[in-house]
Amino acid sequence: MDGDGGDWEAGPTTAAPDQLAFVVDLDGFEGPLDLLLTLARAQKVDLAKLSILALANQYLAFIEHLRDKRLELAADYLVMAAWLAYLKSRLMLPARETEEGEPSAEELAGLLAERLKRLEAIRRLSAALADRPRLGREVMARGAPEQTRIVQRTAWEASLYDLLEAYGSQRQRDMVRVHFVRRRPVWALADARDILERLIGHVADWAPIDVFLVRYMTGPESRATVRASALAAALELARDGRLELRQSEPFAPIYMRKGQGAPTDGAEDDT
Amino acid sequence: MSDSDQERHGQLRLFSGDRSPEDYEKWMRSVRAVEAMLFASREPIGADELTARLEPGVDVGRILADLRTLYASRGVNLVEVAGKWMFRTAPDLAYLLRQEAVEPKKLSRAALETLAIIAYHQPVTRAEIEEIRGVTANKGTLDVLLETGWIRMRGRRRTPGRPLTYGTTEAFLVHFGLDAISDLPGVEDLKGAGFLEGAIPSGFTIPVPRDDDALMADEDPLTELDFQDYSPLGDDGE
Amino acid sequence: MSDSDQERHGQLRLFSGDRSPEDYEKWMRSVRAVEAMLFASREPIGADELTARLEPGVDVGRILADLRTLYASRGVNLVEVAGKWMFRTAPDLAYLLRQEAVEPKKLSRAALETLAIIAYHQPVTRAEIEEIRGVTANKGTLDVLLETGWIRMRGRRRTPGRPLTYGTTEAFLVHFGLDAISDLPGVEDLKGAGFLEGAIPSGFTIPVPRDDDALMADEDPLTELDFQDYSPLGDDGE
Repeated sequence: MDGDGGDWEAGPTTAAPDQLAFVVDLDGFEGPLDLLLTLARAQKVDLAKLSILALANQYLAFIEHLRDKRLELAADYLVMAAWLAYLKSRLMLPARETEEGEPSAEELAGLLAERLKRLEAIRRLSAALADRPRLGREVMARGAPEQTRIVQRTAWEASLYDLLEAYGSQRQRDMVRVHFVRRRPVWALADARDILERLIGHVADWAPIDVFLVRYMTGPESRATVRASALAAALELARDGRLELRQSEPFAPIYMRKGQGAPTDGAEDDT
Repeated sequence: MSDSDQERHGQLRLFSGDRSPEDYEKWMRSVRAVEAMLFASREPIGADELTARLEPGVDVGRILADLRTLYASRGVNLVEVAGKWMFRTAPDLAYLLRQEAVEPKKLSRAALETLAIIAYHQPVTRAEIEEIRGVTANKGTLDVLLETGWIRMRGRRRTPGRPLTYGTTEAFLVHFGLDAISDLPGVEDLKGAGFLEGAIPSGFTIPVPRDDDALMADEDPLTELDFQDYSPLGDDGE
Repeated sequence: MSDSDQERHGQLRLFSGDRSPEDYEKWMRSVRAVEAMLFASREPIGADELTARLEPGVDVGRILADLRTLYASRGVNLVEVAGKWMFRTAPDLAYLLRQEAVEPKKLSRAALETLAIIAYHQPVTRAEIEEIRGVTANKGTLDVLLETGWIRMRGRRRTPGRPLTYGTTEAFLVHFGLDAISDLPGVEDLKGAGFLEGAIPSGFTIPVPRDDDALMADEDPLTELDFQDYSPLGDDGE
């Protein structure tokens, strides 16, 4: 084909705008092959016994008729006409020696007959195909399909790592909390005074301060605060004369005893 | 089996009877027509609508009744809904048309901690879990854990209030890839893996977990009642 | 009438036989299950898909054959399309079901012919289609056919210009009720007449139409580019 099929594709027919029918000019023929097939059918013979010569004559006459009516003809038809005229002249001439590789007129005619047979066959098949019971036209599928219901199920996810991490940090918190509860509160100065006053009431003679405090120094972490608060409280009590303190040298144990009377100026304590 | 056979024979009878050949043919045509119309329709169809499309003089009620009988034992049943008729798959085959969509969900922090405590300290009561965690157990946490299938109610502690005891299940071992509950790491392992840090106070222990079914000396077995309407946070008397 | 009766008795025999009661029960369960699954679905279902939801060890092929026989005379038939199975209404009842039909756009004769050429000669190029029809292909015809989902671009012919090759799809088989492309009407006749084998005029050397995904020796696969912006009549180099 020469590809100049513009006339054939000029859009849908007005009769059925939705249909994708070719515009059929030439009284409804779909191209020269279709026209030839229709003419061949008019011969009412088996396509195998088709007279290509007669067919060519009919085609050429038909085209002439259209040209007389001054109809614009698609190039395809004219090309086919030219080719058939050539074929006709070859067929009418007595058989001559053909050049090497050039098909004889009979072979060309046979080729054309084959093409017509093929077109006819595919026409028949497309009709047979279209006649099949088609889904949604002649046969119906289930109108109200029952969809597969999706049931949501939760798959819980946790890894052993998550689990151990949760347990570890949980118990770790646990440790910290216990630690917090047992921690000695800082000895408030007032508490230290009260306690010292209460304690030294029992002791008249010099005694190391640590002896008094040992009950309260339960852990290493409380030693510093108890010592610091107790010393500060002791100094206050000594200033008031209610307590006497003694230290023989720096870093030596501090001794204390109950105050012996009026407040002094604190001279006894050299720290 | 014999039931189905009898039913099938019963269906056969529907097709024969003492009707004339002409009636029989007409009946068959109508049965096929109703079958096809019901199958293809997007909505249930009423008897009047069917009648309108059938040959005149067909008793559509009879046809529908016959078809209902015919399909009663099949995978598809003819059912009447709101006065109209439709084919529906047999209710007992619903499972075939169900597809499970699995939605992965992560356990909450609280659930993980609770699970871990149950794993290590089982059999354990809710009160004990709360004591270790230092917070009141959220209502849903034990529910979620029971839903996972990883924990179970073991029994009841023989103490005032008879609280429920919880333990882990085989599914727990499977999910966490443990051969036995005793494979859960101990203090040293936890420390080595960095799950416990810093100085560990003396007296800090992690129990060797056990999940065997045998009840502990202070556990009573669960009663049927516990399973009928369990409410892990409600009825355990805590 | 006696024919129908005999047929029905024949079906009955399907249910009995010399199977053990257990086998019979299992078979009945499977028949119902297959019936329900196929009946519920608008789309064809493959035997493998059915097998996956049945008890293990069930011969689904046997069940499908039994069901096909059972439903052959009914208003709804079990048919095999595109290698899968579906229930559809019996073809002779089309007149009843007009109102269920979504009036499909009618294909023009040209489009039908083109479709037939693609079906019978696949894989086929546009030039080959034009050669058979004797006219240039309408711009829209292949587009329309691609839109129906009945044809697809298969690959590119390994000839100058590398033209696109077309073939039919599974939807084509389903729509036309064909089990396989070799079931196309007239394929045997065509083969007999030598149309599918003859070396007329050129390029037609396909012994039988085939729609499998495997490319022919002279076909190249499509590239991503072909799908991104296909233009069946534009870029195929013809």
